[in-house]
Amino acid sequence: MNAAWLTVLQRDLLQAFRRRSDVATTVFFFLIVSSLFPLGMNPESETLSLIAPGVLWVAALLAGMLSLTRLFATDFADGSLEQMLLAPQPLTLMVLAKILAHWLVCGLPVVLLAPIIGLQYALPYEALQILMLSLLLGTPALSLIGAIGAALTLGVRGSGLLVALLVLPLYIPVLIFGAGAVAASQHGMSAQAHLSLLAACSLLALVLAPLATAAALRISVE
Amino acid sequence: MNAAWLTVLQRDLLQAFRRRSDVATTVFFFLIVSSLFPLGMNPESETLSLIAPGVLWVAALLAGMLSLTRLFATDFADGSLEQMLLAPQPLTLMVLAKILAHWLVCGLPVVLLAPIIGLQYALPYEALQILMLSLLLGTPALSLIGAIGAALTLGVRGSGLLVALLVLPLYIPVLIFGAGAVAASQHGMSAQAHLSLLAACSLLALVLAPLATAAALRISVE
Amino acid sequence: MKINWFKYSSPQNFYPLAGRMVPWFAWLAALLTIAGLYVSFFLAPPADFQQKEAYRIIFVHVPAAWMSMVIYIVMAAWAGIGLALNARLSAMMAQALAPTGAMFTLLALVTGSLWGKPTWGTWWVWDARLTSELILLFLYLGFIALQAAIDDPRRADRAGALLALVGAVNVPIIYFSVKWWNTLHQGSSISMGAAPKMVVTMLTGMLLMALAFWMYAIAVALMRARCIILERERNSEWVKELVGAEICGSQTKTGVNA
Amino acid sequence: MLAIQDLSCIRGDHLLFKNLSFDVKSGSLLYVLGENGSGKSSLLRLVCGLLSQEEGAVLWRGDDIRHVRESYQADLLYIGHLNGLKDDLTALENLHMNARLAGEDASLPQALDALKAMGLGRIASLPARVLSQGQKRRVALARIWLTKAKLWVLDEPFAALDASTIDLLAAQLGQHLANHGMIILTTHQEVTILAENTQMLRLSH
Amino acid sequence: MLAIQDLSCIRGDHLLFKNLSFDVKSGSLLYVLGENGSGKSSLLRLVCGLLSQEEGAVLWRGDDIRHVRESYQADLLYIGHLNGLKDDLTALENLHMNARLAGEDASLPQALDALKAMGLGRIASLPARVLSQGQKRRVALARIWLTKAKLWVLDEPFAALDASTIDLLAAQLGQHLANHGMIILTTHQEVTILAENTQMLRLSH
Ligand code: HEM
Ligand SMILES: Nc1ncnc2c1ncn2[C@@H]1O[C@H](COP(=O)(O)OP(=O)(O)OP(=O)(O)O)[C@@H](O)[C@H]1O
Ligand SMILES: Nc1ncnc2c1ncn2[C@@H]1O[C@H](COP(=O)(O)OP(=O)(O)OP(=O)(O)O)[C@@H](O)[C@H]1O
Ligand SMILES: [Mg+2]
Ligand SMILES: [Mg+2]
Repeated sequence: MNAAWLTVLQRDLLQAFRRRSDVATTVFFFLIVSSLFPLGMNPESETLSLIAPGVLWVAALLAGMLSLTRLFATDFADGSLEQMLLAPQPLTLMVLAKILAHWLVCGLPVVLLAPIIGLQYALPYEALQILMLSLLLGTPALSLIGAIGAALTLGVRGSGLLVALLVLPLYIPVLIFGAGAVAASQHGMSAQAHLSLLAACSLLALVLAPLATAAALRISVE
Repeated sequence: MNAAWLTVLQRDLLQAFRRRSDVATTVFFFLIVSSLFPLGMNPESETLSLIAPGVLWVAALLAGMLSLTRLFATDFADGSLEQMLLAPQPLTLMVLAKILAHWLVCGLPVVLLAPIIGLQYALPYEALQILMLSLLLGTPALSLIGAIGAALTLGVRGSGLLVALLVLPLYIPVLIFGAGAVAASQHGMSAQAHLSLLAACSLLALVLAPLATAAALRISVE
Repeated sequence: MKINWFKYSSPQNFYPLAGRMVPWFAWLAALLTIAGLYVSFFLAPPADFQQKEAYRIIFVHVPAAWMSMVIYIVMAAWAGIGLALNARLSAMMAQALAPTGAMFTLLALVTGSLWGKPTWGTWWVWDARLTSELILLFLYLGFIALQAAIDDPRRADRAGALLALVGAVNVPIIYFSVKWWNTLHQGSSISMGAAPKMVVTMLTGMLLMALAFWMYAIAVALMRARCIILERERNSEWVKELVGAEICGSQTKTGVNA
Repeated sequence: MLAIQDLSCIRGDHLLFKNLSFDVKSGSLLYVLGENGSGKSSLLRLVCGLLSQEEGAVLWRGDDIRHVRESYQADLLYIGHLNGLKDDLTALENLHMNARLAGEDASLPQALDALKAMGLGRIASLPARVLSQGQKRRVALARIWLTKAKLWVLDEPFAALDASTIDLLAAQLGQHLANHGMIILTTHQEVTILAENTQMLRLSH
Repeated sequence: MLAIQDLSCIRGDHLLFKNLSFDVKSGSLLYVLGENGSGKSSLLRLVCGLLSQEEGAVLWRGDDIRHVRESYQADLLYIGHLNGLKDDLTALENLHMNARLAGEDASLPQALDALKAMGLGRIASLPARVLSQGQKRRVALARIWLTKAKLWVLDEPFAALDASTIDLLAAQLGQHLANHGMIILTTHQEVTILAENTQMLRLSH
């Protein structure tokens, strides 16, 4: 029971709970970005449902990134990161725990909320299902990849935007497969292929990202 | 010449200059975000120019916001904020200087770059002009409103939720008028009304935001 | 003859060696460019109906696009070696290559756009190759921005190397995802069987230009590496001696002609 | 000149002190002593007007400081637990900007002299990020060499400093008192400062 | 047990120390002394493996610490300049989580006892954000009551503490040494710690 990664998970969730605003900001951001488009244009339901997959996926991606930039920043500033590096247990596991906490706090709400927004865009029932499923499979990859960027830019000048610059290009496959899945199901095709690719991306990220992140963290505290 | 607000402006600009990459990063961030949307959908030029106003405005908002949330956070953490509060000169002016510096570093480059991205979205010439004008009028409001939020979230727990609820929705009018102006000019209508409203938003924010921000800062250092 | 390669893995020994190599590569680059331009402008078959002379842009565009990808791989390889073996010089090479890579990527994008206007009627379309080339540019810029943002050189090296490696894993994924996403771009024009007669001169032109770009990239990277070495080692004895000698105006044996 | 009248301070639901009254006159030094958490820093922040009191008033030349904020702050130098340095600016720039922010007319060479007086000549052009704990503190304290303020409020100025710097600082504080300045400070270390008039205020839970 | 061999450290383009060698044996205390910026903190971070050295090696029971990282870290307690507290968690939660993160089997009541031993019983359930400077430091140091580590590396543990807490801490450090522990610490204050074997290492620019 005394696993360091469990402690990390517990601590981050407790903090998020104490600080509720983080969750709220992510969710709000997602809502604002995705509801802006119908406001900004001539809202015909055909055009709307045409752009829906792209808009919803990009909104989810940006919402996650907004909070991701600070994933390790406070730990770094207050010295907790040093303590994590000195814990006699694998750093990769602790990193994974932090990413999991981030996903639970920022990714999951978006997954759950997406169908409601999807309704605004007149998405049919199946497409809504696929939307949720694709987000469920894809958002973990976003958190995982983002963690690498967050770790690399720790303590670096102007880190917020730099993370975005490093990470967004790497997000593109996830975005393409995710939005592709929804678009396929909208056109009555099978989303199977896209979803498998999405899952593959997440799995690959799950294997590699914690390692890369841990290495980056060691570099950053020097 | 020894005005505290000038010193604040100079200091913030110097900091930004030291991080040279900051300005460049804002610009590239804006570029990347606006390239993400086409990747999520079927990128035919008609659909693209339809969503262009929304996309470009959201990208601008985001580029501003990513850096804005931390406008006072480092000052607070390192004690500079206390020193600003104790300077024998009006706090509102210093706050305004900080906001101005932020806008110069993060807002202005976006305004200047927007037309290039607009080209990628196949926007016609007039729409490009209006896009730039609307961003020029609107981004100061984003910085000003965001500053209130940034000040309120400092250190105080729980209020963060409130900020998310109060400040983010204040962005919505700016976005609607901004994107609306571009959309209007795309459809051959006059963007006049939208632009005036946008300017009004900015003016109102210019008058009220520094006062509100200064008050919020005094509360948060207690 | 036996060469002690490890001798050259120290910046101090590499610096003069690079200095001697730069002119060779620079001359080669110049000669090959002249040859390549000659072939492409005078020997290559005249314009096809549609594209007029604009098609000759291919002789810059395609080699630039190739180089943009090759350089990323080389850069990631240097970075990886630097990270694994803690070799300073490898990291410096990676750093020296990045701007050249970004430059070729930009060149491919710009020439492509210039070409797109007469052929497709627009500067830009959201197609797979174009998009992945754009993303490649972002990857380069991210690498450069990260290194610029960190001022401890050792840390910058290692952080940059990690990023380059992560990017290298992602480049193929990005390439294929974008490819499946949408395809509008020209197919492979260099297939073995097709119209060999016409292809041969064009191919020579392109290959000559590609070789010229290679030489240019090597020459510039070596020059940049020399600057980086000087800056990094500015406090070491040998650099002080070298710079001192330069200031005195006495020709050093190594021939510092930067 | 500075008069504290019946001051009370409550943090959360904890009463730190009540009905505290004292005066600080020209040329006098006030030590605020007490255990960790007894409310020393809170008192200092109250005196500066950074915190607002539950009851009572802080008077500067007879006026409530909340009414004469700007003129009071022109006479005040506060250095708290935090150093107020920007990571990306050099030590020199930090000092110069902080002094100017506080309304001093310090020029860059003057700031450099102040740094040298603090023994920081060598690191003047290093970014604050790379400085050691004590060096950072010294950059923050170098403002003392540049200020024209009468009232200095210093929260543990000696923490993190090495012995020789402490002596240097103590001498400078003595100098200020000899010039009819006023100092309020907290410290957990024993440091001798020459003053014609030394008061002690001991807070306790 | 701990052996430092020929260690050199360069920060930026500044050589802090070169060819530094020393041993720390069971039951012995090593003071690292020196002016501000002489490289004490850097040395401590090198010993912990947080910084990587230019040259030389740090050996723990004969093995390079980079090769036996996990087992070394299980034997190590490092408390640096930073306290490692989360503003939103209570003092008790902070202590408990930090101890568990470091691999201790501390239960919540044990953590509370440790806080009480540090004289922090009253503020155990306050969020770290509102604590005073010294109280924060004491929460961080309370880990000493919970740890089973052999080697303690403490960077200015006495800064910001009041006199009675310093005595308390010094006694606990003496206790650890009596139990064959090892301590490396830096300080600018004069504090007496009972040890059968005390070494001094003075760094200078
Ligand atoms: C901004 C616009 C463009 C970009 C970024 C771009 C990018 C690229 C890239 C990356 C390649 C190398 C592909 C490979 O070797 O696998 C390439 C090759 C090529 N491009 Fe473009 N291109 C652009 C516009 C155009 C246009 C307008 C044309 C002509 C109509 C064109 C014709 C070609 C041809 C013929 C090749 C050689 C194909 C091959 O060797 O396989 N490109 N381009
Ligand atoms: N919200 C709160 N609820 C209860 N107590 C609080 C609250 N906020 C602050 N306190 C208490 O108020 C006191 C503030 O102390 P202050 O920082 O003034 O102490 P100090 O004398 O400067 O101590 P140190 O020597 O450690 O710097 C602490 O004891 C703290 O626990
Ligand atoms: N990039 C750099 N360039 C030049 N000098 C540097 C750089 N980074 C760190 N330094 C120097 O290295 C030293 C680091 O000192 P360190 O923090 O180890 O000192 P310390 O002995 O702990 O001091 P203190 O007593 O103030 O805590 C400082 O003198 C600092 O100026
Ligand atoms: Mg205090
Ligand atoms: Mg130190």
